[in-house]
Amino acid sequence: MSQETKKDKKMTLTIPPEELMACGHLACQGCGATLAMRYMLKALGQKTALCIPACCWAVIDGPYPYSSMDCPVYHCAFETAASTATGVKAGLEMTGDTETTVVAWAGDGGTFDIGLQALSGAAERNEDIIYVCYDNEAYMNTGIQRSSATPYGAWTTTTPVKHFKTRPKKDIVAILAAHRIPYIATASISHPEDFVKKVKKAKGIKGTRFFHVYAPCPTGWKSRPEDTVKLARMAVQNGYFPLFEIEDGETYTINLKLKDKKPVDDYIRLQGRFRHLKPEQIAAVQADVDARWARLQKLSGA
Amino acid sequence: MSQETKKDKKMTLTIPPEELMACGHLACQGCGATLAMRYMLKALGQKTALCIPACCWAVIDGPYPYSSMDCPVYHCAFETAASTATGVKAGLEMTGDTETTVVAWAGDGGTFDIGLQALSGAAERNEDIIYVCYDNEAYMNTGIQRSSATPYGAWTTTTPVKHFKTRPKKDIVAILAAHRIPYIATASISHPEDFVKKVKKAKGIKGTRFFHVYAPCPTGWKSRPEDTVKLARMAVQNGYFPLFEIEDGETYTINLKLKDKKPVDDYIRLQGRFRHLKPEQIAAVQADVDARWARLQKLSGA
Amino acid sequence: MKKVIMGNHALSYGAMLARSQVIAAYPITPQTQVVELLSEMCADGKLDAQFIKVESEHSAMASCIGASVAGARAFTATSSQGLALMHEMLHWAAGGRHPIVMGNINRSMAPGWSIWADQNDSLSQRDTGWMQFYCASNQEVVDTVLQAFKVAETLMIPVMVILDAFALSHTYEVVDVPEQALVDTYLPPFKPEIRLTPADPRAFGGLTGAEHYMELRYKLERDMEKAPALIEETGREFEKIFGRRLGLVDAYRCDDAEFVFVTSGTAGYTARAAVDDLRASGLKAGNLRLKVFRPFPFDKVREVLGKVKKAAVVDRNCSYGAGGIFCQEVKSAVSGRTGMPAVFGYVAGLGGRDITTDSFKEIAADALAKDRPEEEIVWIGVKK
Amino acid sequence: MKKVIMGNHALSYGAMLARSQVIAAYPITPQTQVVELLSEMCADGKLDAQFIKVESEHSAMASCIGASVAGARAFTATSSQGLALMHEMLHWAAGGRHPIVMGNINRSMAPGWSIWADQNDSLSQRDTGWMQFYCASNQEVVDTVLQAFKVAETLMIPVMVILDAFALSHTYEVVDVPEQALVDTYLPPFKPEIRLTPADPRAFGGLTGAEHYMELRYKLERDMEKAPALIEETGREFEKIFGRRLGLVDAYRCDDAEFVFVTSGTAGYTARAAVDDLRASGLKAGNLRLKVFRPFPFDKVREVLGKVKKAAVVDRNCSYGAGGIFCQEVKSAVSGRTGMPAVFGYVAGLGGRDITTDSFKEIAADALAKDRPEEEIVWIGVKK
Amino acid sequence: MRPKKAKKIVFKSAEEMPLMICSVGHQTHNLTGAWRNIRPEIDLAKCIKCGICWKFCPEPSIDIVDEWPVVDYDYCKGCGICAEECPSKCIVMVEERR
Amino acid sequence: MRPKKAKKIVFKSAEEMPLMICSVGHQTHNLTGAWRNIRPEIDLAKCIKCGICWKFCPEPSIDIVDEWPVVDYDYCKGCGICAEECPSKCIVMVEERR
Amino acid sequence: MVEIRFHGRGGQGTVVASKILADAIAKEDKWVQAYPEFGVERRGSPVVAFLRIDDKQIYDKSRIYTPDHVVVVDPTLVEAIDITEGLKPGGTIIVNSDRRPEDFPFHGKFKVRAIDATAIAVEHKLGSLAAPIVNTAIAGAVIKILGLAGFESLAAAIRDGIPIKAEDNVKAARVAYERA
Amino acid sequence: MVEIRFHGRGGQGTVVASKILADAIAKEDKWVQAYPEFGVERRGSPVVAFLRIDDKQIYDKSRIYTPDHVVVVDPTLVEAIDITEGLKPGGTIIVNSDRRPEDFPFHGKFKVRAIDATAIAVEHKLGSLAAPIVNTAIAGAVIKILGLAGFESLAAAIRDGIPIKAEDNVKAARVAYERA
Ligand SMILES: Cc1ncc(C[n+]2csc(CCOP(=O)(O)OP(=O)(O)O)c2C)c(N)n1
Ligand SMILES: Cc1ncc(C[n+]2csc(CCOP(=O)(O)OP(=O)(O)O)c2C)c(N)n1
Ligand code: SF4
Ligand code: SF4
Ligand code: SF4
Ligand code: SF4
Ligand code: SF4
Ligand code: SF4
Ligand SMILES: [Mg+2]
Ligand SMILES: [Mg+2]
Repeated sequence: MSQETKKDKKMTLTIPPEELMACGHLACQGCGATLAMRYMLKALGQKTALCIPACCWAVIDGPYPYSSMDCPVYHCAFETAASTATGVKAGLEMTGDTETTVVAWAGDGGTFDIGLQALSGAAERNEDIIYVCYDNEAYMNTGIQRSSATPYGAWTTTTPVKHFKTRPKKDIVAILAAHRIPYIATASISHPEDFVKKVKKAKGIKGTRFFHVYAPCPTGWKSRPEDTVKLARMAVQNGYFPLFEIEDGETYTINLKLKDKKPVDDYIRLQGRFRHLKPEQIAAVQADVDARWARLQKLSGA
Repeated sequence: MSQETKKDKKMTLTIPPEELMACGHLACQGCGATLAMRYMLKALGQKTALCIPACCWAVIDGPYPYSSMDCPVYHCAFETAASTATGVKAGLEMTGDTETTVVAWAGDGGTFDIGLQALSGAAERNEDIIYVCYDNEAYMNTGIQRSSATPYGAWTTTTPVKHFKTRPKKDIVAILAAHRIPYIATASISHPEDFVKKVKKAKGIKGTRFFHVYAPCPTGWKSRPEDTVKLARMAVQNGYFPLFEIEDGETYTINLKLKDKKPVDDYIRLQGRFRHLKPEQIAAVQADVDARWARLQKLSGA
Repeated sequence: MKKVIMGNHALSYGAMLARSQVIAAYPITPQTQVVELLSEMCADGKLDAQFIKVESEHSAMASCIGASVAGARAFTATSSQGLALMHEMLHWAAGGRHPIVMGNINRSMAPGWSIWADQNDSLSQRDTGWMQFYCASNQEVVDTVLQAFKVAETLMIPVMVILDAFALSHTYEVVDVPEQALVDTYLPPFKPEIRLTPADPRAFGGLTGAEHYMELRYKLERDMEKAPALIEETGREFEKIFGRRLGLVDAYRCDDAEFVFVTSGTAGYTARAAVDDLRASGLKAGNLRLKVFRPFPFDKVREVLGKVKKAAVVDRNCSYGAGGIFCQEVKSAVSGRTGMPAVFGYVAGLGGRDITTDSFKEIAADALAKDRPEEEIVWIGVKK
Repeated sequence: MKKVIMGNHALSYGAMLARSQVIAAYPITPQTQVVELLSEMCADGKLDAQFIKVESEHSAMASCIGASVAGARAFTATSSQGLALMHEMLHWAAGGRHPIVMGNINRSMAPGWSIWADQNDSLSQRDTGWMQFYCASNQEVVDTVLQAFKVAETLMIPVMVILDAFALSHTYEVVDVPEQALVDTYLPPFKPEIRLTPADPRAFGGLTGAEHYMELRYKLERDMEKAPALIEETGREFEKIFGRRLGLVDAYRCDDAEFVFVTSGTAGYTARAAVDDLRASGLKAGNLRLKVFRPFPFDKVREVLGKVKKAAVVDRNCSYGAGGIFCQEVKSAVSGRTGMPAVFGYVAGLGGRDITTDSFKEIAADALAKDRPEEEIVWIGVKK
Repeated sequence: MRPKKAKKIVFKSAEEMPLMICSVGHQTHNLTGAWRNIRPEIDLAKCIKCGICWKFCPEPSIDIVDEWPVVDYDYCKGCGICAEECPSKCIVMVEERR
Repeated sequence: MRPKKAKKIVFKSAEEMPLMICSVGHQTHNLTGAWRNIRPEIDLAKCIKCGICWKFCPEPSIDIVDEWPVVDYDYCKGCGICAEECPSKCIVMVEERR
Repeated sequence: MVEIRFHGRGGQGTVVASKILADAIAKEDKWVQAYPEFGVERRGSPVVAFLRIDDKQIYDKSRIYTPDHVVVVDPTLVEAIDITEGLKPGGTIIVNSDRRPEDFPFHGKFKVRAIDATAIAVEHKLGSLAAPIVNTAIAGAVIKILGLAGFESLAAAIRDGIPIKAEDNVKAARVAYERA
Repeated sequence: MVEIRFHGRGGQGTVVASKILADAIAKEDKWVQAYPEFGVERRGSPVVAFLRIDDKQIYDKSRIYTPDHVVVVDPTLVEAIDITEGLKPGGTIIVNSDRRPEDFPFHGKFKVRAIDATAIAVEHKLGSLAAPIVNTAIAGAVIKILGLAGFESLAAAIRDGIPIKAEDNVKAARVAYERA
């Protein structure tokens, strides 16, 4: 096709064009968490209120008196994403705004660890909020310390190579499923169309909705910035981070079936945080991934 | 059999005779939580260290400068059963005592709600403690307020009859199972032999072990003190509170199969907290019990 | 309309009459009746509010903060351990300028577990940026909650309304419960200039560098300094409508007094009884009850104590390693000024130990016997 | 052995040399390097301790308490929000008489988020029953951790070792790291009389009625009052072994001073530089740096200030509605005593705003221009 | 089990109290029998020594004396569980007459 | 999206700052292009307009101008994702020469 | 000022009795103050409640140590504890009992009045046989004996304060009022 | 007292450079104080670090506003910000650059010394081509130019402080030391 004819061809846009997250923000080069936010806001639109606890995103948004967002943001305390969002929702309703979607937007540390109790409480009460956990598998904002989302084998500054993390990653999705909330979904920044579709679906549901979003972090994973999307894609395709939904804590739907599930090796090797792993340890990772994938298929009746 | 011949007959004791919990304690008449403690200590023996957060048991043990226990007790802050126990275990080990079993002993509020995060953290790290939650389905020590363990339909002072609790009871066992800890078990004060057997088994396992113990509370349930054991038995037999174990978060074993599962009606009617329930609401309870029982059977491959 | 109610219910009535829109609270002895009655009021439709039955006090305050920034009037209540667990969020509510009103029942801090009265819980929050109003009767509790919302929302600073465990929380007294219509004339709806809404999208509380943080805190301090005058003014306004005066202090027979007790909470009422007895026995005694502790009523305290020879500050609290907290702050307030009395410090009534008229007589005797304080603090009624 | 290390690593070395047995901590800027280095020390076997990587600071302190009551030496470190989240457990550790040592990096409280230095976090804990030691150099940090354990375990009262964010935590300085062997002679193993063990089964902290609670708190206060002498004594002992003196205060050129700054933390060192300049320009200036704030060193402060005409207290903190906290307590300490100076209060350096020698000169100029304080507090370096 | 009827502890002064907030006495000093409204009476003639009453007593205030179940009325609170659970119905709850 | 190159905010005094701690300006004042070590250069000749570079830019600093992908170098941080993901390999990362 | 102490056991409604009385008396424009002893209440365990009455506002918030009168809701307590502790000379002791005043050890030292509130409660089916709820009957006797308020004030207070079985309780109170 | 300010970009090891220098200088029994500007550091974003050196203990803990010297680790910053801000008259500016001192605007006003640390880092394969790590080379040049310490002290400091590729870094430092 010649440049001439191409001139008239439109750009293919597979996700909404609106940008509610502006450039100029303070994320590192190639930050996956930033893409996650960009996609979610495209799906929800401007009538969205964000509650962001301490996490990289508390910095990314930009310092006082600035913001990168086109929607209101409350920067809340580390452990209070869910409880603050609950209050914001109640406050908006009592002042006549029943329309705005209230989103708690937290990292894995703020979700799996210090914010888990507030999240569990909100879920038990089925508060009418969307809770999004962008998972970069460690405390990045404070300089890469282990969280309970840090996977087996990973180096962090508090799990030095000699004492690398040996406990498995906490299964946050299973924990939320046990709360029988109306909607749970996993998502990956490598699959924006799937993410956007599910966020739009969630927007239409009342009650507590939870998203677990995979967001690679070049700084914390010691990976190359350009590999961010690739790593996320690999994790989806090798079953390390499968894409699925759970309705009412019962009904599992796998969004992306894996005909030929790839091995985890290349994925592992691209990340400096795993550099020290010996073959048998990588094999252990593979075994765990396979077991989790099998369990998921069983649950989804596949 | 005549009194004469009977004189020589020994008393049948189906649980260990040692009493590590003494009478004189401050529990109400017919307190189920008290029986739970009595049985657990019979199983663990004197080399046990108890960490008891705020809950009825903080009072039952007796006021300063007294105690009803024959083993050491640390009365800890409400939300810290698991974290205090973790510290006690580490402290004992570092001072040369590797033998003592450290037990976090908390109510449902201290476990399902305000203590959940510390418990989840300990479980994720697989701390070497036994965590026992005696469940009386509300905050009793403060005068019967709802907890996330309060079942659907129940009256409490914060869920008045006009606003009775409509959310289901939080599934704490499923949440712990998601942590893949080595051992989880449910138990009931109506089945001491089963409880003692499982505690002894747990004692032999390293890592985080969790017990969910059903402990009726006449004061909070508005039931007759003499019905405490009966109510617990009914709950086991009608599937409201089935007895089972989970190993490594995977392997489910039902300890008491229910051939003819009883309906929940009589169980409900014996409790003042459910007095207001209409037939269709009781039917809802029945449906939930049946669903949970079915799910459990599925999980246990029965 | 006159009712015989307990102090905890007085708090609930206050919150209801103020038309609280969001309540997020967690139960704790001796506060439970506050939330129980509020639950009922919501269930019965007497109060049109969302009651968030949170899983901890930390979340209770976080939810109140969220509700407040969204523009709703938020209320909660707690005590001791619960208040302590909120500590981080108390700093947050004040620093973020969220005019929440909270009832706190003064209960001593564990360990050992104690459900009985002392002020260490609320006074340990003296540096969090909250205003603190101490009450001495159930009537004062209802009235103070209404004034608290008015003051809080004017200055955008949260207020803690404080009452002693049991001596007030569980004590039934006659209370003239204000008419809703009159309350509505006194307390207008909460309408903050800036709030969290998509209509005016802003980020609240982002990373604040050294070039901005201090000015924001300076603004908080300056607004806090406006409170004393505002409290007196809204107190007079309250009197016009309801016939009961609310102010910074309650000075009883201080005008011609030579010896004055400085007190707070219910002990501040018992002290009045003691003053009458002492006067009967010929001592020109008086009682200065501090109704407001934050902001500290410097001028009032100096004004009253300026006419006195000796003052005995009675603290139902102790800052270990520094002494009674009211005493410390009173001493500081009169420090380096001429014409101020010798200030004697006494710690009494910790962990629910009773403070009786005899306690005050013992204190008076001790203070009158010495011409200047000998120890940092004297402990009253303790088995040494 | 001399090393160039950052303040956070000085804390880690102190904890290591003290042979801490249980560490439970949670990361927070600007404290993270403390736990990172300790993790490595445990991984490399340089330190034989259990490191509990808890899920929150509240749990960190709870785990330290559990470890301590079981008889182990427990250490943790945190900052600002993390310290605030511990608040309930701080009361617990002190009330329960658990001699934990904690490093706290002074960082201002959110909101807005600030990772920069001020003292509001630690000073908001002044009423929790913890001792508070403020450091001005990395050397002082290492040394103070060792003394802290000694003092804490003698009195069974926990100690907070405090350093400014970045100005100390992230600043590399030359530190003479003590020899382990010498440290062992100074600091014996922790062997409490009563501990939690099946060999001596006791219940700790049970429900404590009004007939007992106050006596238990009286004991805490009385033991706290033994600290000043003990700190001086263990400081001299430390000097014998290590050649460096540790004490309650650091009085610089105060003996013949007419004007004295009262300072703490790193500002207390910058003040020394300012004093030299002011002396050079003819003013008889001095600097009283408070090393220990809890227990409050009443006698030392009165002794030093008793010889002075004017004192300017510089607070890197503010108790909103009451003023600078050091100023308040210094005023209280000298209140009603003859021969004490006029005390001027200044708030400076909140949220990481720098405090320079010029700041001190501005303060001196202001104080010297007035013959008595006109406002409760004067704010320095703020764009009003 | 701890000795029954342990003695009450009275501290004459703060000095006498241990530094740690810990128990020095046994809760058995507290005779909870006084709380009782109704008392269990065991008809040993009907007793089959199954041990169930002993097993389910929450205090516990049923002792085994010479292989017979014996209620310790100093502590029995009169909850009625033993009577309810006794398979041979040989325990009756009768109103306290003091 | 917020206007690009928003102006810097300078408060002359505390009075000028709103009482609440809230944003009054846009982060787009911050030209993150300065952080860049390597710059993406798009060879439009090879471009098939799939929109993938635009989709995966984390800033986002690829705009669509007249239906062509255009890098905004004021903000592009040079992460290289666009080049990595471009299916027709028409984006190359070249070293910054300033 | 009149100060009264109540002795009872958890579950008998001792605290409610003092509260109902306060309510009734307040209806006659007096100042009142009613509060329980501040502790852990368990069914069957001894409980204490207090009541202060005055014509002017009551400022003393300390506990009552030397009551003018004592009300014993549960007769078994007479043996268990010293219910006369601190009682002012010439004070009245009102006991819920089927026995005669003379039968009590403290008779003579103090004015003793007995009222079989338990029987009255049972007659009116208040509470269970094992644990009858005697508070309203007691209240009826107390206002009569101590002349604290008119019966109608009490009846009103009961109707406000005790929603369930209000009328039976009023009846019980009246019977006690008459028999006392 | 000597005060030095460093300008660089996140990822270049500017802070490490100041720390290594402090270490080297301390080995010669001087008192030092090194600290980063206290902010959020991102790869590529401008960062600042400070170094104080004195013969006696350094008490001043405030930031450096009027440095004696300035070290520019990343030449692109010369256009981006005013790296001469507060620099004392006659102060030295050491720039990592392949250009000649005269090419810089502030040449003349201040002593300017250029050293192509990037080239040296690349030669020694330190960091990546896109982001070479120049800190040790810079350090080598700085101690030489400002005469802060002997090379061996620096070498020792590098060996203590930079475990990975220690010797390559020492080599890079030496080359810079010599070329400077
Ligand atoms: C109570 C409290 N403790 C600790 C911190 C310090 N802190 C801020 S962000 C953070 C890590 C956040 O990790 P995560 O939630 O995974 O988000 P990320 O930084 O990885 O994006 C920590 C520990 C805090 N702000 N508050
Ligand atoms: C931080 C804190 N909040 C609240 C309380 C008050 N409190 C003490 S026990 C309790 C309820 C305990 O309920 P649960 O854990 O179910 O035990 P139960 O009393 O039912 O035996 C509450 C709310 C407290 N002690 N600490
Ligand atoms: S550290 Fe990771 S998550 Fe945080 S901003 Fe940088 S790349 Fe994004
Ligand atoms: S309230 Fe319930 S759980 Fe608590 S002691 Fe009484 S019976 Fe036992
Ligand atoms: S339960 Fe009945 S039969 Fe069995 S031992 Fe007891 S009294 Fe005897
Ligand atoms: S009545 Fe209850 S307390 Fe008494 S012996 Fe029987 S079971 Fe035990
Ligand atoms: S990704 Fe490549 S082909 Fe697709 S639009 Fe961008 S430049 Fe064109
Ligand atoms: S290099 Fe990265 S930041 Fe720059 S345009 Fe491409 S994707 Fe966006
Ligand atoms: Mg993370
Ligand atoms: Mg419970």
